[in-house]
Amino acid sequence: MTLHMTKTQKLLRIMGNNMVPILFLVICAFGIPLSGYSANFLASEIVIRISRNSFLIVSLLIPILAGMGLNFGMTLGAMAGQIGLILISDWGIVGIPGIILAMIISTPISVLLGWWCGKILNMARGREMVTSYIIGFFMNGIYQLVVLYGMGAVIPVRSNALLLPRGYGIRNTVNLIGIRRALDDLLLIRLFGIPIPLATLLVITVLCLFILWFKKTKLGQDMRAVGQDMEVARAAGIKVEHTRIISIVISTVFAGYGMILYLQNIGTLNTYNSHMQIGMFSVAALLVGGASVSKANIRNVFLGVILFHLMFIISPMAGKNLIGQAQLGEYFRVFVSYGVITISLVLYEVRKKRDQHYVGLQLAADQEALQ
Amino acid sequence: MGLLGENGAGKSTLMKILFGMDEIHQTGGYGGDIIINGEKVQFSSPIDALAKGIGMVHQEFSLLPDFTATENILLNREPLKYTVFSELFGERLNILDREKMDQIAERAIGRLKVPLDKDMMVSQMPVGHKQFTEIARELSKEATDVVEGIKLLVLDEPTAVLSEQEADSLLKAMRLLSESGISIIFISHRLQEIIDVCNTIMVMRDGQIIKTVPSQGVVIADIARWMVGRDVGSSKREARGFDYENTPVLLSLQNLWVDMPGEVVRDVSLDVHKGEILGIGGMAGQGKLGIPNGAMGLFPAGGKVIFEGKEIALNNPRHFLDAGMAFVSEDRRGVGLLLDESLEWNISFTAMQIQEKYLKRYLGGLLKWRDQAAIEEETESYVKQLEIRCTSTKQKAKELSGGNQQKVCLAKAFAVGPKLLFVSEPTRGIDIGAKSLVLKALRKYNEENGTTIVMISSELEELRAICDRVAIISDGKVFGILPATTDSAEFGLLMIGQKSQVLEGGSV
Amino acid sequence: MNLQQLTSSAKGLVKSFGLPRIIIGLFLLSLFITAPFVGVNIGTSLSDTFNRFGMNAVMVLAMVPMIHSGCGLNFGLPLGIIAGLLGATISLQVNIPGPTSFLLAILFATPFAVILGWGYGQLLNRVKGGEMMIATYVGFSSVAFMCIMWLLLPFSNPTMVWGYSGTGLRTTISTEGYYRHVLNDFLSIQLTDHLTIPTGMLLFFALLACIIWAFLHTKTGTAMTAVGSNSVFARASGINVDKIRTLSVIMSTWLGAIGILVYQQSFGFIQLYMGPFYMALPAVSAILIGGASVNKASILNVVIGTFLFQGIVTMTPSVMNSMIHTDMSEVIRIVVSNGMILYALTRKAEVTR
Amino acid sequence: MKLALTRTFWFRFVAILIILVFAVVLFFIGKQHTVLIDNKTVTVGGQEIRALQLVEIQIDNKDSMELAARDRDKEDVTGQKHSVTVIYTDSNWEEYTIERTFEVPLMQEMVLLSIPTLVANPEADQSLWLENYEPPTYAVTAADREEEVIIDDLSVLLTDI
Repeated sequence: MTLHMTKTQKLLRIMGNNMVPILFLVICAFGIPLSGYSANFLASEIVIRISRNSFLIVSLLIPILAGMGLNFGMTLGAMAGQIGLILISDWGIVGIPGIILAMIISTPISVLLGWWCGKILNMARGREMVTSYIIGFFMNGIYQLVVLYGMGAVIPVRSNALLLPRGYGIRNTVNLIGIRRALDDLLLIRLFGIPIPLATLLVITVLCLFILWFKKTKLGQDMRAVGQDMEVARAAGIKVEHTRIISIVISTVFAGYGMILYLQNIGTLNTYNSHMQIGMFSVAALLVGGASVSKANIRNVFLGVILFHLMFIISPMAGKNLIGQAQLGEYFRVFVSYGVITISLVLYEVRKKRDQHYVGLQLAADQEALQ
Repeated sequence: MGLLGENGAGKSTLMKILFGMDEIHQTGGYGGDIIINGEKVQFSSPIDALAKGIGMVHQEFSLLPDFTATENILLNREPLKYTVFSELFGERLNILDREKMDQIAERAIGRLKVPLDKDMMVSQMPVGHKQFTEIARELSKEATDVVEGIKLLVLDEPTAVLSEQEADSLLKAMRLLSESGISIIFISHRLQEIIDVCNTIMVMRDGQIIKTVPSQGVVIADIARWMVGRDVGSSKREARGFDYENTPVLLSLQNLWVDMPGEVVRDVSLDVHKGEILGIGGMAGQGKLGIPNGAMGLFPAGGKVIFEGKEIALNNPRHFLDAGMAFVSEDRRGVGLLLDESLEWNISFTAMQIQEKYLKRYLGGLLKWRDQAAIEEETESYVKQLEIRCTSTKQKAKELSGGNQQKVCLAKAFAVGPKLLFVSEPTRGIDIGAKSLVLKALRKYNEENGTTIVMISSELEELRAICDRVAIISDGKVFGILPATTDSAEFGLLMIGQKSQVLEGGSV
Repeated sequence: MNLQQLTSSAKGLVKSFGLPRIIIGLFLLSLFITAPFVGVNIGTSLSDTFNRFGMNAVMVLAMVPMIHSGCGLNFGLPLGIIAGLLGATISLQVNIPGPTSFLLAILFATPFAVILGWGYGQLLNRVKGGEMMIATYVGFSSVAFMCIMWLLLPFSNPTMVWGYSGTGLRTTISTEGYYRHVLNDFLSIQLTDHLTIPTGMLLFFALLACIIWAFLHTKTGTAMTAVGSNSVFARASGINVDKIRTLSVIMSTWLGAIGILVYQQSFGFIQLYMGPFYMALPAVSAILIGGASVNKASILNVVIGTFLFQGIVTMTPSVMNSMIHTDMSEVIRIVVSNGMILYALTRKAEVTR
Repeated sequence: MKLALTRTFWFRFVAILIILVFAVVLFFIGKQHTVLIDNKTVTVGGQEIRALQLVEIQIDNKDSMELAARDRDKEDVTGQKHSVTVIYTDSNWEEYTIERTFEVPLMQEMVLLSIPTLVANPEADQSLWLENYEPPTYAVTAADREEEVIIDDLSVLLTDI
């Protein structure tokens, strides 16, 4: 069934499908000169952002593959990762071993949380996104219960540098001096004065390869099937619920690792806040890369990181030079991050509707042809 | 082997039994034996039916749009290449063996001898190719140690959605298969096909096998009679003379098209005379349901609807209702009722919204207050009139039985006091008692208030019982209009898309 | 036999009242019982509860119209709040002290609420099915957008703008001298020196509640309920579904605007910038605790829900503090409220046909 | 979920085992200790050992440091086994080099290495010149003031990521 569209309609459709990235290109095109940053500075910043964030964003891909939309529940993974980091910095494990150990600790926690999250999402079918979003908030409460009241009281944490003076609960900020940039500096080379953390990028590459490989596996195929039509998949004997849960688990675990890499680059853990906004920013970046709620690939991830963070870096400076208030730029980028998510969610829903009306349009066309 | 019969004759039920689908087990199971190759079998689920080498292609496709033909054919049965991860995470982490998949798909398609591109996305396929993909999937189920290769293939109305030439190539493919030793049960409404392709023909009606004959020398007329049942002229009903010359045309549909999924109306032109009861019949999926839904504006529609001489704008129920028409939908739970609300609401709502009944006005009509008393009164009267069985008028609609729900829907329509009433499948899924009551109510309403009624039903006999004329819809077009008194065999012919000589004489 | 009847009836009661609500209710009750033993004054805590009830009830009420018209939980409440903030700031800018400023605020807020609500409604009509997620982000992005606006808008009233720069609004603005406590103090009853009842505020809420209740009994209100209950049915009865939905969204937005004004007059401060950011969640969970579901809600739900929720929010810190000398109230609040929302989201999915 | 002793199960079992072992190993090699090197006059078993005038110390292969008398310095090391190299010249300008390896207890944050003791009896067991050191707690707590915890802080939305 092909409804003949005019050239302009086609063009508009293409524009519509890539609206968000185009929008961002425009913003950056205006912003860069305004900010007055040097190309070199921007380049090095971008490299840092890529090595810092892309792992987190990649962790969003698999649930999308399984048709569960954007997994705002990745916050759960982030929490697991943070718990791992808190523990190792209490034990005083440093450097690469520290990072790996943190990952090992985070894994079982992520798996459990992910499993639970997946179960809930299966119950709330059709509104996965908002549910996973609320799950994030809910778990944040539990996380605080554990970290703010459990640690030092129930879970043994001894280091005074971590504990609040009252003897239990972790401080607002934990200094991760032990593992700070441990991975980044492992293999740091300079290209035209731009420092490039090869080791981190290598890890990310491996992950991307894994994703590509994963799509080839039976599990990947099943997820694609489930993502397209649960009923058909079920009829074919695929364990739909189980598959969906697995996709969330994988995503959560990766989110945990991503969070650890992210924090080893930052160097300080914002105990009660780091994880909260990470989900939002990752999702925004992915969408900026041209992904939609139902379709996303690795290209989107990297395009997204570059465009989104370019905007992020330049906006305060641009704001300052424009109106003389850096704060304005900061608000602006928050606005943009949320705006982007809003826009792409709306576009997604609208497009879904449009495709449903496709048949009707065609029938109408036939009738016109007849008369 | 060709299997045919009217809708609800029990064809699909039989097939479901054969497949041991769970709805059979839920709804009281079945008696008798199924014997395959001499051995008695008892399937508890479709899976072990498949294991016995029985494949079925359902009417509605179960294909994934963004998968290629190959991927769909081998869905969840993909051959795998070993990877080391599978030891750790189970074999679902093995890689798909694309070459092997292609081979199997090619072989399966090859057996059909149809031009089906195995790498084409299903979403881009013409409907015929989708059909072939489905069949190919069944064929690709080859003998393994657990599963026997496909031996018996059931095709449930495969040609209903196909164009002529597509159908032809499908029939060819079927012959090939049967020659290659696969037995096929072929369910269809297109009798000619059945006669052409089948060796044996089995006709069902009211859950019984009426006839099982070899296809040689069978003529369509016979089959039609077997299907519809009653022999020529056996129908007995008080035909009320209705003279069309002196009664004005109340509603006329002109080149109406409706995009109602599964019930597409292509080009319908109809005149409805004042005070008559017009029946609209036809096979499922031919578009008869689309007509009222389109006219009402529940589905995107085009063409002309002229009521009492003035044209009614389409695609907005408001105009339809304001003009003084009402519609009792076939989809009771979806469209007909507010399941979570009381009977009062269900019955009074439409009238309240359209004609501002049951409202108290304050501040010079600025504030329109719901008049509970009036609503209860009205509801009570309808409950009595239609013998709706309910604990109280406050009862929620979802707690009623199907029959009573249908009555509520009628009451809702009556409350509007329409000049013309569309009633769609009024007796679907309700017990005999309720059936006759509903039909009586309709007839009574028509005779007392002179309301014109257009009744859509797939049960020919009930149409013939209460209508003055019956129009048969086929392939989204009016295929013929006959007085209800006409012999049912004629209708049978019309339904299955056969013009007959009598038609010219009979049509008004 | 008798016992069986008893248990069955008990089960029925639980079913009708909803298990989570009972649990929360009992929890609150136990808090009130334990309070005096750990040296917390019942009077103060009660009047706190009443006070917070009055402050938040209207915003909870703002959920009702959208739920009725099937637009789901109004996570987009911040939009309404922004309308309210605009009203408040403009009324302060006009700079007429005393109760009048409150009326002015409502007056100024209304057009914004209507316009924003209308646009918001149009948007939601285009995204039927995905409302809640989009509502959430509409709320967030509008808050972020207004952050920019608060900096740029040309307000000049010295009580509002930053002292040093002279431009850009402060993060918190005192309503002292304008409409601080205009409702609280109106006919407020001083029972004991601890227990005071903010009659005015409660009356104001009662008024609005009655208006909504009445509206739901009018023709349009009936239509709205029908749209929420089964939009196809409504459409088949000749109702313009989109129009009704838009109307409901406008109402919700307006109530949100009024809600924040009531909140401010009692709280004494106008919180700008990120202030409204998370205000939707407590309101949403409150009405859910009250027994509403994603597509059914009544005024009663609002009252019960707000009381339970605010009761817990007020009681837990004081009682907890004096019991185990740590303030876990924040955590409890987060868990309870979001847990409630989760419960509702999952439960709805089960009953959908 | 019943436990089936399938091939896969064993693979998983072994994998988990390996990971656990690996984790423990990481703990050993990743644990950070602080070695305090101290060049003070000390009295060991009644007899006084005088501090050296100037001494050059090198822990593992980190860059070496020079300590005058009564100096104290520290070095952060990871893992348990370490080597220390002491280079000093005695009164008649003769240069001596002592190289010893020592092992830090696993859960010990800080150890104190007394150079004079080590130089005095280079062959002695490490327990003689290496003692566990607990940092005085007041040093940390003194700096402390009660800090209140900000849980949902919206300013983080503005902070850099």
